[in-house]
Parts: sequence; C-alpha cells; structure tokens
Amino acid sequence: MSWQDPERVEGIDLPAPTHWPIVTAFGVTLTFAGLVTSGLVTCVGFVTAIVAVVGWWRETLPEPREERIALRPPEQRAHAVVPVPGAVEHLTVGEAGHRVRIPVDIHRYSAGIRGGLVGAAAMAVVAVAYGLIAYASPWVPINLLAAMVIPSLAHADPAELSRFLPAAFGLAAVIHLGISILVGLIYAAILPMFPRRPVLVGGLVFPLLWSAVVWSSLGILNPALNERIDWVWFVASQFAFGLAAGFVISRTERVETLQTWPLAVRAGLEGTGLDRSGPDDPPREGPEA
Amino acid sequence: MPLTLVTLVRLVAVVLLAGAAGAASAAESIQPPSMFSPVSTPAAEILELSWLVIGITGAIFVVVETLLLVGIVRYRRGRKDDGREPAQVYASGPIEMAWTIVPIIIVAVLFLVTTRSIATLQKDSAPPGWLDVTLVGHQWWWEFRYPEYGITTANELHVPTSGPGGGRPTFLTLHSADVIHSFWIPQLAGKTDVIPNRENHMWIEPRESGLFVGQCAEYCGTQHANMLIRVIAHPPEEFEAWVQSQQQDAVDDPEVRAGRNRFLSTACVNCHRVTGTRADGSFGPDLTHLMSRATIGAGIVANNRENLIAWVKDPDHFKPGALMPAMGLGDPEVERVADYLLTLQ
Amino acid sequence: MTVIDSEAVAIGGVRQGWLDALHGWVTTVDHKRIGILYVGSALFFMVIGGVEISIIRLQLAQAEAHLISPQTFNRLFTMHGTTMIFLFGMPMLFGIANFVIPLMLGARDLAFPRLNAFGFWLFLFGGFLLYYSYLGAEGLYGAGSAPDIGWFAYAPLTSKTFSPGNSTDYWILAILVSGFGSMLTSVNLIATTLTMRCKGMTLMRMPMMVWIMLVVSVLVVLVIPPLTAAQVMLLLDRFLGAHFFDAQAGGSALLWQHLFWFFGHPEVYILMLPGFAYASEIIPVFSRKVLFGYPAMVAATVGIGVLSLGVWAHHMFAVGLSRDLNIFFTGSTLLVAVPTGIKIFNWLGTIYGGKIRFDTPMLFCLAFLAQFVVAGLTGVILAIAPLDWQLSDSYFVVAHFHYVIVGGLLFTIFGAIYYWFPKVTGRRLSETLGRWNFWLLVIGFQITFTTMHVQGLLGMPRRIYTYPADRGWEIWNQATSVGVVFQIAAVAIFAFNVWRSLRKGQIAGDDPWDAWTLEWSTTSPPPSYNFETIPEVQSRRPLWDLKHPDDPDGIHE
Amino acid sequence: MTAQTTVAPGFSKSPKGRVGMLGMIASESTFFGCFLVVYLFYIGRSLNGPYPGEVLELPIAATVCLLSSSITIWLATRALSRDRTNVFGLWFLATIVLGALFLVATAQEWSGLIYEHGLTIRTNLFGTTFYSLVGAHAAHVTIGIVLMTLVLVLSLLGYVHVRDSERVEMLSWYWHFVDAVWIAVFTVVYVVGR
Ligand code: HEA
Ligand code: HEA
Ligand code: HEC
Ligand code: CUA
Ligand SMILES: [Cu+2]
Repeated sequence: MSWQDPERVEGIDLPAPTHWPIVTAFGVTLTFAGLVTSGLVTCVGFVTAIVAVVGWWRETLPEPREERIALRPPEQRAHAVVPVPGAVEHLTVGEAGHRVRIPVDIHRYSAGIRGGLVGAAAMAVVAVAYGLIAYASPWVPINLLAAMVIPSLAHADPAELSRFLPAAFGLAAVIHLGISILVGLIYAAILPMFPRRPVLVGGLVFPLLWSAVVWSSLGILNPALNERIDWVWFVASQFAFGLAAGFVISRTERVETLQTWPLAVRAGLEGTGLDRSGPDDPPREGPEA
Repeated sequence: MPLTLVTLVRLVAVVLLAGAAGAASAAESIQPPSMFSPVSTPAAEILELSWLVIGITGAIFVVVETLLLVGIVRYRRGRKDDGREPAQVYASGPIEMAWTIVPIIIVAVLFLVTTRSIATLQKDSAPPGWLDVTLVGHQWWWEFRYPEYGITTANELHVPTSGPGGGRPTFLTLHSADVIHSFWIPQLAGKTDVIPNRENHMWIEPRESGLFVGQCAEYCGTQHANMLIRVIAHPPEEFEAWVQSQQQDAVDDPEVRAGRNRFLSTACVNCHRVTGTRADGSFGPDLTHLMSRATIGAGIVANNRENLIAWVKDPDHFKPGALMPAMGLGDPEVERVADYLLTLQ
Repeated sequence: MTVIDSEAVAIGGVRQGWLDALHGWVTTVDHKRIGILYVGSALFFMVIGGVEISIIRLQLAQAEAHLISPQTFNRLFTMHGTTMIFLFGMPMLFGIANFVIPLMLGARDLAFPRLNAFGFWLFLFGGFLLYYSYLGAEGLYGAGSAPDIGWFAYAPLTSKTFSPGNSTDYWILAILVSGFGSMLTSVNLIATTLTMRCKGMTLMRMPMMVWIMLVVSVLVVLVIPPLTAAQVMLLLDRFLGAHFFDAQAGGSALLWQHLFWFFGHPEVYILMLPGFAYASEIIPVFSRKVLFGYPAMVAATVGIGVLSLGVWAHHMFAVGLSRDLNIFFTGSTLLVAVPTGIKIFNWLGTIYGGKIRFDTPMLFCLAFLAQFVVAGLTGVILAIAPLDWQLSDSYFVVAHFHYVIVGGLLFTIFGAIYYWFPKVTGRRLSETLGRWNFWLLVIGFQITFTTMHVQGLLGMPRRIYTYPADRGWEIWNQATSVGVVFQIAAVAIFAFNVWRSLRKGQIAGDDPWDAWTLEWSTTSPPPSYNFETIPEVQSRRPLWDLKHPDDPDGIHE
Repeated sequence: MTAQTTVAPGFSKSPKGRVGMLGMIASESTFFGCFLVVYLFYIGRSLNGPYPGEVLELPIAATVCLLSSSITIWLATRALSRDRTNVFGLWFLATIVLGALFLVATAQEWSGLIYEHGLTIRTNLFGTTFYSLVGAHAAHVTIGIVLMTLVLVLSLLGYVHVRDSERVEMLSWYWHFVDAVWIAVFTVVYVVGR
C-alpha cells in the first residue's frame, strides 16, 4: 500500500517544545489561589500569567515556532503490514463471498407497521365485543386500559367505567396504537427467524407467551383490569392481534426457508458455522486477489 | 396467589432479605428500617411497584447475562483453531430492530405504571380529616409541631395508626431551619427532602402500632449520621392520650427547685423551651416533656440520668460537633440540672 | 532550522540527564507525552482517592466505631468523590484520548498542541490546589481542613454561614481551574477530529472510539460551563455577599441542584462513554470480528449524548418536584436504557460468531459487560421516581454508581491500559500478573459493591460516619470493607506489573494484538511525528484492508 | 522528496481555528445561558427593593454603540483580508471606541444604581443577578477591547497583514458573540425583567 512505504523526506516539522503553557497555567492557578490565601499571591500569579501569555504569543505569532524532526532510520520504522490472503472464513449460504449481510430475506418495516395497525384493529374488535357482551358498553375495555395510568379509574365503579371518557379514550388509543405498532415492527423483524410456520408462531405462540407474562404481573401493571379481567377473552384478543398481524406481515414477502440454520445465524449475528465443509476438509482458498 | 413470575421474585427476595436482616439483628427489638417490611400505605404501594420493577430488571439481567455467558463459551477460540479469521458480519437490520423495540416497549410499560404510581402517591394538600404535622429539620435534630393541638416535640414523632376500615393518615409539611435534610422512615414512606425556604409534603399511614426508625438522608454537615428519627405509631385512643399528656404545661416539682433555678439562670433558656417558664428558645429541642422521649440527642442514646448528665456536661461526648455548647457547669450543678430535667415528664 | 534526531525525544529513547528529562516533560507539546502525563497523574490521584476511601471503609467496618472524627470522615468522602471524578476519571479519559486519537486519525498531533499542554497543567495545578487545602484552608477549627461539603456541594451547606473558613473556596477554585483545562482539551479534541482526519477518513469511517470521544467532548464543552457558572455564583455569594443560594433573602437552594446536575448527569456519561469507547475497540479485536452494527453504535452514542442533557432531575426526585416533572424525568431517564441497550447488544453481536481470545484487555471488557448490565439495571430501578424516594441517598445509590464507575469505567480503563501499553512503551504488560490483577479486582469489586446494595435496601443512608448497631447493617459493611482489601491488592499488582514490564516486559512489536486501527501501523512507541507519511484509508479498518487485500472492508460498509 | 510532503493535510490553519472558536463560543453560550436562566428565575422574587422597574432605564445609546460595533469590525476584517491595512486600522479603532463607549455607559448606569438607588450585589436578588449577569457580559467586552487594542497597536507597528486576517476574523467572531449575548441580556434584563 502506498502510504506504507514513505518516500525519503528530510524531516518533519512539529511544534517546538515550550515552557509557556506550564508557566501560564501556574500563573492562572496562583491567581485563583490568591483568593484563599493572600492578595499578594494573586498579584504574582496574575503577573506571571501575563508575562507567560506574552511569551506564548511571541512564540506563535506570526507563525508558530516549529522544529524539524529527523525521520528515524528505515530499519527502525514500522514494518509494512503483511497481507495474508485467504485467511478469512467464508459463508456458504446466501450469496457467494466472504461476508454478506444476513439474514438474507427480511420483511419491510412498513409491513410491520401495517401489520401492527391491522392487528390493533382486530384486537380492538374483540375487546369491544367483550365490552358489549359483558358490560353492555363498548367503553369498558377502553377505560380499563386507561386505568393503567389514571389512578381514579383504577377505583371506579362499573357505571363510571361504562361511560365515554374523552381523556381515557385518548390515552387508551395512544397506548393501544403505540404498542401495537411496536409489536408489529418486532413481528416483521423476527418472524423470518421462525420461518417454518410464521403465522402459527406469530399468531398463537407469541400471544400465549405474552399473555402469560401479562397474567403474572397484571396485578401491579393494572390492578383495575386485573380485578375485572376475563382471561379467555383477553387471550382471544391477543390471538386476534397475533393472527391478523402475522398474516398481514407474512403475506408481504416470501421468507426463504432457513430452518436448517442455527438461530444466531438466522438472527444475522454470526456467519461462521455455515461452512458445511467438514473439519477434515482442507481450508478453502480465498479467491485470488 | 398463583405462582407467577412476580410471586416467584417476591419469594426469593423475601427469603434472601429476611435472612439478611435476621442474621444481623436477631436479638434486637428494633425492626431494621427495610423498605421490604412496609407498615404504611405509601411504603406498601412503592413495594408493590418495586416487585414489578425488580421482576422486569431481574428478567433482563438473566437474559443478558445468559446471552453473554453463552457467547463467551460458545465462541471462545478452540484448541485446534486454524488461525483463520471468522466470517465478518457487519450488522443485521432485523435483529437490531428487535433489540431496539423490545426495550422501548418495556420502558413504555414501566413508564405508564410509574405514572399512575406517582399520581397516587404524591399529594400536595391534606385531604380533610387527616392529622397535620409540621416538621422542621435542624442541624442535627427534628422538631415536630402539631398545629391542631398546639404541641411541639422533638425527634420522636407520634402518630395514630389506621385500621383496615380506614383511619387517620398523617400529612407532614416539611420545613428546614438551616440546610437541606431529608425525612426517611423506609417502613412508612419514601423520603422527602426538607429544604429551607420551601414547603414540601409527604404522608404516612401506619397500619400497625410500634416503633419505626429512620434517619436524615441528606448530608447536612458534621452530625448528619446522628440525626435519627423515631416514629411511634399508636392505636387512635393511645394517641389521644399521648396528645393530652403533651398538652400539659411542664411539671414543676419543688424538690428539684435548685436544678430548675440553675437551668433557668443559664443560657439554656436561650435555646430551649419549657412551657410555663422563662425558657423560651427555639434553637434547640423543646424540653417541656423531655422525659416522654426514650432517647436524647436525636435518637443516639437512651434518655436516662447518666446520659443526661453526660450530655449537659459535654454534648460533644456523644455527638462531636453538635450545636449545643458545653455550658461549663460544675459536676454538682450538672447533676442538679439533670435531676430537674428528669422531672419533665 | 536544525534537524533534531527523533530518537532523542522519543519515549524511552536515549538516556538523558534527569534534569533534561524533566525539562523535556514539562515543556513537551507532544500529544503522546501529554497523554502519558495525564494517565500518570490520574493514576496517582486514584491511589490517593483509594487510600481516602480505605480509611472510610475501616471506620465503617464496625457499628459505632470511633476511629476518625465525623469532621475527618466528611472531608474524606468529599475528597474521595471529588478526586475520583475530577482528578482521576476525567484526566484518565482525556489522557487516553490524547494519546490514541491523533494516532487513530492518522494525524501528527492535536489541533492545538500548546493549548493541550496548557489544559493538562491547569488540571494538575487545580488538583494540587485542592489538596493544598489540607494545609491551607483555615476552617472553623484552625488551620488545615479539606472541604467537607460532599462532591456535589449542595447549597446552602456551602454558604458562609454553614461553611465558614476557606475550605469550600478551595473546592470551588480547584474545580474551576481544572474545569477550564477540561474545556480547552475538549475543544482541542473536537477541532482535531473535525479537521485533521487523514485522507479517506470520512466521519463514518472513524474508529468507534473517535466518535465516542467526539460526543464526549461536545458534552464537556456544553456542560462544564454550567458548573463553572454555578461555582462563580457561589463564589459571589461567599466573597461579595450575593444571594444566589441564600434562602434568607428569597434565594433558592434548589437552584444549585439544578445547575449542578445539569452538569452532573452528563458528567457521568462523560465518564462512562469513554469506557464504551475502549470496549468498542477491544472487543472486536479480541473477538476477531468487525464491530457489529457500527451505524447503530454511532446513533446510540449521539442518542445517549442528547438524552443525557434532559434527565438531570432524576437526582432530585426527593426534593419535592411537581408530579409532572417527576413523571417527565422518570420517562426521559428510562429512555436512556434504549440506546445503552443497543450498545450492549451490539457488543454481544460482535462476540457472537467470533473467535474470542482471552487476553487481559478482553477479560476486563467481558467483566465490564457483565457488570455494567447490573449497574444499568439498578439505574433503571432508581429512575422510577417512587422507588427512588426509597433508595435515593442510600447505599443503594452508592452501589449503583460504583457498579458503573468501578465495574464499568475502571474495568475498561484497565482494559485500555493493558491494550495500549505496548503501543505507548513498546513493551507488553505481563499476562500472568494481568490475570492476577483481573481476578483480584473482580473478586474485590463484587464483594465490595454487591453487598452495598443490601445496605441500601435495608435503609442505610450514605455519608454517615457511623451507625447504630441495631440496624442490621454491620455484617454487610464488614463484607464491603473486606472487598477493599482485594482491590488494594489488585491495584498494587497492577502497579508492580507496570514497574516491572517497563524494564523487563516482552518487546511488543508494532502490532501485538493483530488489530485494525491506524495506531497499530506505526512503531511502538511511535516516533514523535507518529507516521512517516500520513496514511490514507479506505474503510473503518485500514489495517484489515492491508492484511486481507482480497477481502477489504470498504465494500461492505 | 521535499518538505511539502511532510505537511499533513490537516495542518492547514484555517478550519481548526474556526472549529476551535466555535467550540469556545458554544461553551460561553451555555455559561451565559445559565446566568440568563437564573436571572429569569429570580425575576420578582426579591424580598425588598429597589426593584428593576423603579431603577432601570433602557440603555438605548449603549446598545446602539455595541451593535454598530459589530458592523465596524466586520468592515475592518474585510479591509484586512483585502490587504488595506490602513482602512482596517480605522475601522478597528472605531470598534474599540464604540466598545469603550458601551463600557462607559455601563459604568455610569452602575454608579447611578449604587450611589443614587443604593443597589449593590448584596441588596437583594435583583442586585445579585443583575450585577453578575451584566458584569459577566461587561467583562467579556473588556477582554475583547483589550485584545483588539493589542491588535491595533501591533498593526500600527506594522505587524498585521493579510496573512493574519484569519486570526483577526476569529477575534471578530468573538466580538459578534459578545454582541449577540448583549441582545439576550438586553431582552431579559431590560425588556422582560422590568
Ligand atoms: C459513570 C457513570 C454512570 C452511568 C453510565 C449511569 C447510568 C445510569 N444511571 Fe446513574 N449515577 C451515577 C453514575 C452513572 N449512572 C452517579 C455517579 C450517581 C450518583 C451521584 C451522586 O449522587 O453522588 C448516579 C445516580 C443515579 C440516579 C440518582 C439516584 C439518587 O441519587 O437518588 C439515578 C436515577 O434515576 C440514576 C439512573 C441511571 C440510569 C437510568 C442510567 C442508565 O444510563 C443505565 C442504562 C443501562 C441499562 C439499562 C443496562 C443495559 C440495557 C439493556 C440491557 C437494555 C434493556 C433494558 C431495559 C429495557 C431497562 N443514576
Ligand atoms: C471514579 C470514581 C470513583 C471510584 C473509582 C471510586 C472507587 C471506590 N469507592 Fe467511591 N465514590 C465516588 C467515586 C468513585 N469511587 C463518588 C463520586 C462518591 C460520592 C462522594 C460523596 O458522597 O460526596 C463515592 C463515595 C464512596 C463511598 C460512600 C461514602 C459515604 O457515602 O460515606 C464509598 C463507601 O464505601 C466508596 C467506596 C469506594 C471504594 C471501596 C472504591 C475502590 O474501588 C477504590 C479502590 C482503589 C484503591 C483502594 C487504591 C489502591 C491503593 C493502593 C494500591 C495503595 C495502598 C492503599 C492503602 C495502604 C490503603 N465510595
Ligand atoms: C446554643 C444553644 C443551646 C444551649 C445554650 C443549650 N442547648 Fe441544649 N440543645 C441545643 C441543641 C441544638 C440541641 C440538639 C442537639 C442535637 O441533637 O444535635 C440540644 C439538645 C439538648 C438536649 C437533648 C434533647 C433531645 O430531646 O434530644 C437536652 C436535654 C439539652 N439540650 C439540655 C440543655 C441544658 C440543660 C442546657 C443548659 C445547661 C442547654 N441544653 C443549653 C442547643 C442548646
Ligand atoms: Cu440532616 Cu442529614
Ligand atoms: Cu444521573
């Protein structure tokens, strides 16, 4: 490489050593130290600092003083880096070449957002249906969601919960949509890592896992909801989300079947281990440069 | 309670901490001031929230450390390594997306729950019927005033308990006479700073009677360490009785006249108050009912004759740097003053 | 112009008289030598800070102990905190940046070499001024008393009324002076990074370390002035009778807290981000893999920098902020977990699929990863305002921040020293001693700081010189104190290792770790001009390109 | 072969000076920002008089002087970059005079406040914040004037040429910054604060 073998130069100009910085710093410190010791110290410090600054300027104006440093003799210089061609392991899956971006097939993130929104709608339908059936009011599930944040709702009676409350509605909508979109995005990102039955995994397994997590902590997350929750309906609404979102997303693009890959590879974390050549095979040569 | 993630965490923590606390203080009567044994509504609410947070952070801890360990073991350089460089993987959009969004969701959930919790816990004014107490932090002792009853006391706060069917929570208004202090009894509530030229509030609602300890939590100078707090929660009737005894004027026992005179003719009166006498200072604790307190020096030593003598002779003996000067009284005088103090029931 | 023999001024070059050598060091403007001066003085102050805290731990090992007076105790923890943050942490990271960054950029020096020297000397003299207070500050009790106001010096404890004498003034002035130094050095680093990159080094090709130090420098430039401003106000209060923090005159005690923590919170990231920087250089090299997700790492760094400016009041949850503020600062603080998480996961992603070599620098970085996660999670616990009401100002906080600063920063600093020592001196540190150093530090660290969480949860406030025996804290404090013994041993072994390796260490060669950034393309130690010719790069890993010409980086970036 | 190969591309003078100056200005800005915020925070919180409404008057003349000095220094640097040293000297002198006039006005204002109204830094929060904010600004003006006077003297002695225009321009940036700070101070102290 070109910059590794320098042409012969006489020397290199570097800023010359100077004692003015240390003297200036000393003067400045003394100036301050005088405040807590004696005015005399401040005076001395101030004068020192001024003298040093003048000295400093005289050294740097109009052009900073430099000195020419001789280059080291060639034998004491850095060794040129030795190229080692073919020393990098290869990926055998995906594109040819040493390194690729994996996973190869991914969903567009816009698909995730769309899936999240559709899932949100599906979930809302189930939840509102539950509200209508169990409480004869579509607002109950919405208010219950808002009760996660609003303490007064956490202790409200059913009549209160059945009413339309604009603040609660707004809050619930933000929480519901926000989290739905985020979960949709996650779906888009990780469904390709479970390529075998994306809809099954995304539509049933994840919602079940998620429901389990919620079940274990709802008492603290949202006590109001916890008191009134009907778990069958809750899990059903989770399924509605998962299935709708999973369906929308997996339809957007075909996912290459990667199930023989280890998970870390499917996630795009590692590239080794893909080389199917056995340990006894001779190491493969890299392409000639 | 079903065996859930949170209950599991709870169980583990309770066992560990009970062991932790028990091991050290098996024989003592004082309960360690641990936030894990709340006896008051705010503390209990905070603990509830803690379980969620500890559960979530605990789960993250387990996941990340496992990933790390697996990575270290799985990808260590093997013995028979051929020296070639592993394939270079630059990035992976999806997985990065996933590990950005999952924390966002966790953070969002934590945030929402915390919001509710803050809104529940933080009260800016006392709901009707609550007991009002004004607390003043001093270097290095506490003053408690009960405006309703006209009582002033120090270092030991007496409050009523609430039963299951409700009761009388205490609403504290916090002021400081000098620097910043912080009022903290972990079993009753979180701490709130006590700040000069500012009014702060907090509330407690003990549900059990007993003695609960804490101490000043904001560094406030030399004796910050010995600015202890004792809160005594009484059942309501007992509390009423205490209030009545505190409302009495100081006892004036003729047997200790000599000590009383010495006390009143010394500069003690500039700093201390004893109602019904000319002692009307407010720089030091109110001594009117000194003997109703179990400790002196803001909780550092038991309140008995011996300690009172030692204290009056030289406060620095117990509390180096304390703002009460040694008054230079001779031994017999100190003893007489102490005898007088001992009558201030 | 005379031509100077480069060896004569090179580090470890020909023997000179000690006076000449000394003269060389005090007049030098070479970024490498200034870097060494920084690191050396930082280590010196670290030992002082460590000795101070060792005395404290001795006192706290027993309930109701009377080994030292409360006044002495208060001075010790104030000096410990101040020393460790301002005289150990900041100079250490400036020192390493000073040495490494121009080399990484392929530059001959920093943009303003003389200013660089000036900044260093300001810091050092500032440090001396602070310690001179032990002799010079006639406090309340006669001559000689160090400041005793805690490292964040809350008003009004710092007012003339509550802190007579001059000890507080020493604290203010010393930090003021060294603060100027930090600011100048940061401006210098920014200018260097923005204007002196070698040919081909676009911003997105800079080594991760350079990016991080750029963000750190910007933070320093933005947040040291608020500290300076607050200190100037305090000086005006103390010397001229102004009323900025005077509650009697209607002033606000909280004002100081807002100003201080507006500085103080970014300050903790100023300390930790360089640790991230070292890890981002070391982990890839010893995993033999490119840093995973470089663009995300850059974004996360900038994100942490920006967010850190908006979270300061999480140090003030207990002061009675309004509900809305408590909620806001809880939320903003929690958000920091996201970019930090990105970093953690990207380092994990780097390890995955690699072939890890467990040299000492890597050991320190792996321990850092494990420990930092715990530290960050306790931070998240503290960020939840209601939990902070219980935990603030308790030993849980002390545990949290030592987990970050010691478990995170100190470990990466040791990693960095083991990593770059060969470049600086031309000799390697002993691996055997390095392992002793590492394991003793891990053990000591865990014993000391894990137990501290328990004390905090059991209600022990910080900054208390003694505690009653009946609280159940004693055995935990004993454990904490015992851990310090291991830490002292670790630091002592480290010192021995440096001393021995300087003379007998294995010769390193240009590129002992088979690394990829430009500093490894020159000799160890580098000549004063760094490179004979200025390098030219095509990718983030120029040496990778040279080593694997058939498989260069650039096309993948 | 020759010395030119030894000059690193980054060693050209101009950009690093600019970046450095911008860095200094950024940090000075947050410094002043703090004093401004504190001033705003303490408005109306003084426990006793005199209050700003009673004693402060709009410093119109001073403001005009200071702001117009931004124009003169711009003209000066432009002249220098075109190698018209004499014109440069004249405009520079004008800048210094305008800056000095500003300082004189401030001094008059202060002496009025101190001797007529009895307002000092110890009087109340208004005095505390007013003198420190305006004083910090005035200190920066003073530093600027000292530096400019130095440059002027050097230029009279014939030391300042086109090649220094870069440095003089940095000085002018500083001066523009001081002006900008004054606009903020003016708004906060004399407009909002009264
Ligand atoms: C080196 C410095 C450093 C660093 C990096 C941090 C990082 C953090 N700190 Fe800490 N802190 C200090 C140094 C530091 N701190 C110091 C010195 C003090 C005390 C000062 C004093 O009082 O003397 C303090 C005090 C302190 C307090 C005040 C406590 C009190 O006094 O009451 C709080 C409260 O919010 C806090 C929070 C945090 C948070 C949320 C982070 C976050 O940045 C942590 C982020 C990291 C993670 C969260 C882990 C990794 C992330 C993942 C694995 C992703 C998944 C995680 C989630 C979704 C949660 N810190
Ligand atoms: C960079 C920052 C940093 C670092 C590295 C450390 C390192 C350590 N800290 Fe520190 N600490 C702070 C920053 C730091 N600390 C801050 C900011 C505070 C708050 C201050 C305040 O409240 O104002 C604090 C407070 C603090 C406290 C609380 C004090 C109190 O509240 O009362 C404690 C208690 O144990 C403690 C312990 C330790 C220990 C044991 C170490 C150890 O890791 C140190 C290990 C190093 C050594 C021990 C040096 C080695 C020495 C030798 C080899 C020489 C031989 C030594 C002897 C003979 C003794 N620290
Ligand atoms: C300069 C003021 C001052 C004077 C004079 C003074 N005290 Fe005190 N005293 C205090 C302060 C302040 C405290 C609280 C000290 C602490 O706990 O830190 C106190 C505490 C006490 C206590 C303990 C009260 C408690 O509940 O903890 C007693 C008893 C006491 N003083 C008695 C006396 C006697 C008797 C005298 C006179 C001989 C006296 N004091 C003179 C200021 C004073
Ligand atoms: Cu009061 Cu600490
Ligand atoms: Cu913080």
